Amino acid sequence: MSEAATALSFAPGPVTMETEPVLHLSMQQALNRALDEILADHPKTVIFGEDCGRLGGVFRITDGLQAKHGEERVFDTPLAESAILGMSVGLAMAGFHPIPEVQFDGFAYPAINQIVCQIARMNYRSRGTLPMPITLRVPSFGGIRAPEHHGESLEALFAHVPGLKVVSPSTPHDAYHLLKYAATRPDPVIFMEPKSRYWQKGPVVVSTATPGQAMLDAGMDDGGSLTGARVAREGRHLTLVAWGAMVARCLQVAELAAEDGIDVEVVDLRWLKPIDAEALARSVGKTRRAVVVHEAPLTSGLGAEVAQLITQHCFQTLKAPVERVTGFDVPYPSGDLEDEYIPNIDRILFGIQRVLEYRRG
Amino acid sequence: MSEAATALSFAPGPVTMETEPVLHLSMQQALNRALDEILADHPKTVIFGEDCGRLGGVFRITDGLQAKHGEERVFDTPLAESAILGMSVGLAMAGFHPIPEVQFDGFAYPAINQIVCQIARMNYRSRGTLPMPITLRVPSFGGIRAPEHHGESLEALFAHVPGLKVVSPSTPHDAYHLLKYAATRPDPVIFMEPKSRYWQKGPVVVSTATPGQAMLDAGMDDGGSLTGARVAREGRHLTLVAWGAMVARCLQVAELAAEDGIDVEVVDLRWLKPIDAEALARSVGKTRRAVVVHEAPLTSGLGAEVAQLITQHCFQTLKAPVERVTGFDVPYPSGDLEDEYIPNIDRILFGIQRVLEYRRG
Amino acid sequence: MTTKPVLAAVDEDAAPLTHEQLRELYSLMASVRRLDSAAVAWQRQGIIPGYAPQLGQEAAQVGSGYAVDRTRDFVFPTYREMGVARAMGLDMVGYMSTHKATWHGGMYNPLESRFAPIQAVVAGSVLHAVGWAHGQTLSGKPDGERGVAMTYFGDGASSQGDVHEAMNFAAVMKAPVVFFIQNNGWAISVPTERQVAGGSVAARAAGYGIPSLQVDGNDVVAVHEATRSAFAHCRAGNGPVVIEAMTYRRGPHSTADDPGRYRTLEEERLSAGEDPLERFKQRLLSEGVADTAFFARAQQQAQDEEEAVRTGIEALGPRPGAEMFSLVFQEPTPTLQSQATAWRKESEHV
Amino acid sequence: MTTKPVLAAVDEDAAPLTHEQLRELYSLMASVRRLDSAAVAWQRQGIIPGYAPQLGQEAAQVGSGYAVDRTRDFVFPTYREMGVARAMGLDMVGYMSTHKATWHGGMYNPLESRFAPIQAVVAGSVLHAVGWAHGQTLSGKPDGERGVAMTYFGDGASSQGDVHEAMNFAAVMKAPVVFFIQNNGWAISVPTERQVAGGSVAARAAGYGIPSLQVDGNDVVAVHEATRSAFAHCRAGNGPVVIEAMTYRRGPHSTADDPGRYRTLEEERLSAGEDPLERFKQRLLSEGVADTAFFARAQQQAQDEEEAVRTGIEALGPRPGAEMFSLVFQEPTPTLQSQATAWRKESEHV
Ligand SMILES: Cc1ncc(C[n+]2csc(CCOP(=O)(O)OP(=O)(O)O)c2C)c(N)n1
Ligand SMILES: Cc1ncc(C[n+]2csc(CCOP(=O)(O)OP(=O)(O)O)c2C)c(N)n1
Ligand SMILES: [Mg+2]
Ligand SMILES: [Mg+2]
Repeated sequence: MSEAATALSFAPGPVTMETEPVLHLSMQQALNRALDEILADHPKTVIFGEDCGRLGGVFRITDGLQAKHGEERVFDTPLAESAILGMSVGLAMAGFHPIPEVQFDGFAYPAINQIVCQIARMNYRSRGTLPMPITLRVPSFGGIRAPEHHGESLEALFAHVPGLKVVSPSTPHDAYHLLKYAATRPDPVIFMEPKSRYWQKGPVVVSTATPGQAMLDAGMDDGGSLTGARVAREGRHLTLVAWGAMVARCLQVAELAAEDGIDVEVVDLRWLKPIDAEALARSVGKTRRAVVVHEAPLTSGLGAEVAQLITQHCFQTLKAPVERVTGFDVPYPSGDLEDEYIPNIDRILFGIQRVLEYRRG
Repeated sequence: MSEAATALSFAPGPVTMETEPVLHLSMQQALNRALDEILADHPKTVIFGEDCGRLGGVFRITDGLQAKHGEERVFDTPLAESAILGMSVGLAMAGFHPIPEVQFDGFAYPAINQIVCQIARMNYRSRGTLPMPITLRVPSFGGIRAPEHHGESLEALFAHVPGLKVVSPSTPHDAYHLLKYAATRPDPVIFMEPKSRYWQKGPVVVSTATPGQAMLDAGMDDGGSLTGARVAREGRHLTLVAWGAMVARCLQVAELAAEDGIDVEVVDLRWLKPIDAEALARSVGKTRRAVVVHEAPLTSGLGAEVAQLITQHCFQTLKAPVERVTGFDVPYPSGDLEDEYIPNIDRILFGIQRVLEYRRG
Repeated sequence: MTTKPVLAAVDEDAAPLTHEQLRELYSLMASVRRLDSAAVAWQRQGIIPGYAPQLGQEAAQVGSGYAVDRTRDFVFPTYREMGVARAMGLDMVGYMSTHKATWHGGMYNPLESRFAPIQAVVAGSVLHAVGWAHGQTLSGKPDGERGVAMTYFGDGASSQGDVHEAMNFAAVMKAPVVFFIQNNGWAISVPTERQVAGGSVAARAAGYGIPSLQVDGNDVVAVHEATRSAFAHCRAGNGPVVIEAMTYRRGPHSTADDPGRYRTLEEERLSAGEDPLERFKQRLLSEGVADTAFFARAQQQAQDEEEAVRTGIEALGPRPGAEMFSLVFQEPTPTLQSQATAWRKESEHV
Repeated sequence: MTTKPVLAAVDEDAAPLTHEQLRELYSLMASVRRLDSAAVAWQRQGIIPGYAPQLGQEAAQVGSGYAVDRTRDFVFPTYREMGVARAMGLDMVGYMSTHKATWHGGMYNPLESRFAPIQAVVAGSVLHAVGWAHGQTLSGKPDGERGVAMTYFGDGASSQGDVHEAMNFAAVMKAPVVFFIQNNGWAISVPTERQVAGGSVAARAAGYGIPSLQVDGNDVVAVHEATRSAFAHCRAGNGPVVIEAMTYRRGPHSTADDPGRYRTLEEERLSAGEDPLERFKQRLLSEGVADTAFFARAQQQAQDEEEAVRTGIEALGPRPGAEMFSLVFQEPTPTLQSQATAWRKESEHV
């Protein structure tokens, strides 16, 4: 996977995709548009979940899709997450490509049995005869001052489950292309949408063929444009690794650090399983220092995996142990305390400082 | 926490506890005896689950307890794990100390919603007014050539959940004392029993007061005898970190390595949350090399957390990146392939070799 | 709709409600209505970030909550039971603080209030009620002295597997539980007819051998009497009861919801039926139980109360961040303590 | 016990079973009985590590499995449905390989067999049946051509929340699903009366507006006719049906179980009732459908078949370790590929 390819395809904007139209969309609009195109292009796709149909979902991601594609393709279910995922298994066995939604991250827990024991294993159990082309959309992470269980980060759990793939976009452009890509794969993908980013707009290069897809379809390497991490900002002194809503925050931090002459590279991991270890090695091989940032609690979070992968690949050149700036080992708190819990700019800057000031004794 | 104290209290045998009787028990017997004593000493304790009563559990851990303590204290429930854990919450709110069982690791998944969203959070949600003194016993890990879902390792999942504590004994002695300790704590503990070790016998220093308990009761540090890791074998060249059934395997590996002049230290982590980072730092600070071994899949497994904690504490002295020898990122396979999946002696030896031969470039 | 009592032991000895009790029920409903409408306004004014109104469910909530004996019973709510809380005499600033985003479970003391923390997982607490109730049986108290657990959930929540497991467990163990369903016609945008196969949650009870009552949830007296019978049945050691109060969610699902996307105003008008508060008022007037002066006083009280609660809510500051760490465990862990220390250092440093 | 047909559309047009069909049913039951007893013996002999016998459930399994149309229907078993598999004509070496610990789901092709992989999570596949069945509706086939899903589970499994969610979903969506419960009196050591509140799983169906049949599960013809009616009901677009076949688990839960710990031989004798195989034999004899020569042939065939399956099972070697990696995904990941490479290197090196 070449650096050039990585740089090329996901830096959104007309420079890279001259012939494709560029729209200015929010992530909600980008996801909605992606689903609309998927439904149009793939007749076996069905979308369902709680309030996905008439209401268009509590976040309006499926807005208008039922009216346009009919009640058979886009429908409301009764209120039971285990059933939503369990029925996805049966639909997949019958040849459909289900795109179920759980309304909020915290309500994936009632469905964990079906996700872990069924969706993730059916292909294996059936020796490849019953693939599970299921894309589970999970509005994820915190930051919107919501009630309890509406701000959870389940990536470490999902990434640990054999048989699942896990992805989280950080921009409208990625949201559009990664969803189109995920929903047409033959394996189950957990699609974690950073709900605090639903409404921010950004450029989206829309295309009927998702970039990289053509290469993948031809059995070629896509250079990581769809399947790998993305360098969201180049830098020389230190790498910040993040995903979801933390990418935008890390980019802010990088701007602040630049004022102090610290040139921070920001890697948007995108795929949380499989993790693009090469991209991590490439970045930290250059910067020799890394901080990984996530909203989930520290202990046994995905940051440990990322840190260990970096250490494994860059042990010889690493100037300091990889730092983790994460949520604390506490239940996600109520709105008033949210800003204390989620890694804020200050805490990330402190983490950077610890790494930069680290001295071998 | 002093090294002396750690060495003292959990090296089983008459040397350390001269006045206490030493029995030769299997882990199954040790756990059964512990439960019997807990029921006798703590009138608010109740034990329940599928087949726990008349049958005494499929592993006979609760054998004879219903006959002795009555059907109100030890009872069978209908077949529903979410209900078993959900009713534990209500019993705890009513002042009981529930010790529920899920029959096998893989059947904890249907109860994850109640474990994560309720058991782990009720103390927090209620601002400390509704503690959850629940000890969930989970026969865990693989190695017994059982059907699907009967060989899972859920420690990474549990350890990531704020509000839970997680422990796994590796010897009959520890099983006895750790269960007695866990079951009398005011916080929820997931007690992971290595089912492949149920039938091996070992010395158990039985005592009405669990060692260290008196110190803890008096508000003193117990030196980690109950709450920390245990050095299962002292060594100078490299530290193997393990828990559950992998401890015995690592001790075997250490004997083999010793034949080649490699002196391996084996640390039995015991508590998987909170992790005894000091004990890890102490050991690897000395040996300067570490391999962590677990049965769970590699990616986002607890090995990543352990490796990152070691790297964080010992970065300056570490001679090689911490290695992980673990299960693969595949669903736990059927009996015939079990030995290929679980870290075997060869794979652990290869891991040791990689660390010992690591050269800075 | 009629109340269909199929209980083994209906509480026939119970005296009819006195005039004073009827007036108290009305006053409670009036308070609840006022506080509920106020909370919606507070959200618009930016005083609280969100709220889930119970408009139209006053009779179901007050009528049932009024049957609870706070010396021994325990209530397990979801997130829309403000009227139950008020009927049980909770500290309403403590209750409302959850909507201020002060603390997820609310700031009231659940143990003293006999009202479990507010619960955002639908059907999340139904099993807790079963465990708590079984604890009453295990505690060895005589039948008459044991507490009863009452769990509140909605038509939507009834689809969750936990509800089935709870009913089965309760029936097998003969646990003293009242399953109180408020069938308010909607689960966010999904109407009952596409949610509850067979049309009635109460009808499910028979399959477990549990007696059930389907009651007009907009008639506070009917609700109260049904609940009282259910409690008597439970206290007599006869096991659980299911009550389904048929009512209507007159407002949006929450202040973030836009019902216009899934139902018309005309549909609302037709389905909502009579306003439970107005209906009860007319009855009290026509039966001579209360006069206009009483209603004016009740209104004034409700208003005073609302103002007091608003003052309390406005005065609520954020909780100290240290509570994030200190309230996780009864016995804190070293890891968490060092995280708390690092947090304190970094926040003070800024 | 009597069959209580409460279906909206009983399959009245269906012709009664011919003599040949009756004899085929018997042959199937005899084969199943023989293979089942053999598997227990194989476990004792160390040929397979474990097995879950279906002794006594032959009528329930063969009678229902015989109603499946393999050109369009699909069956979702749990782990004790060997008799259904045999009645549906599965490759029995492939089926039995799960008990040899060759591959968890079995080595047969589930798609071609129309028999989903063996399932160790009780109630795990009940929802899959609902999804698959809803897929039939979505596929837009005319009523008569759409497939029916049949899901098998036990009295114990009926306590799981997923069963409730499945029945509710199926009824709301009118999905063509037959919920086939084998109520064999036990879930490991727990008898039905402490498992199934109300005493009957079929009785639960009414709560969802689903028609149900409780049938004598030891009468193969009754089971078959009930199943056939249920399929006709589903095919006609009338939605799901619940069938509860009342039978008895005559053997241990599995070869690792010791029923002596929770029931006496006397209790077994009293509760098990008549042996379904012997009972059917007597009926065929008395009705002149089959003679002793037929039974001798059936026995011989069963024996030959058993030997062939044993030979196949004994010949089954372990699967290549590489399958652990290659069968996880349709599109393998780089991480997994490098793990496979490392595994290969290390195992070859040894
Ligand atoms: C397990 C779970 N899934 C989804 C949600 C999101 N959600 C919140 S309220 C609601 C509808 C609940 O409807 P109902 O039970 O009828 O209660 P009502 O809102 O009418 O009081 C949903 C889907 C949730 N809170 N919990
Ligand atoms: C979800 C789940 N919990 C627990 C188990 C362990 N277990 C295996 S079989 C069984 C009893 C099942 O009883 P029933 O459903 O009546 O089926 P039967 O064994 O009688 O065929 C139990 C508890 C399991 N397999 N799955
Ligand atoms: Mg509702
Ligand atoms: Mg059974």
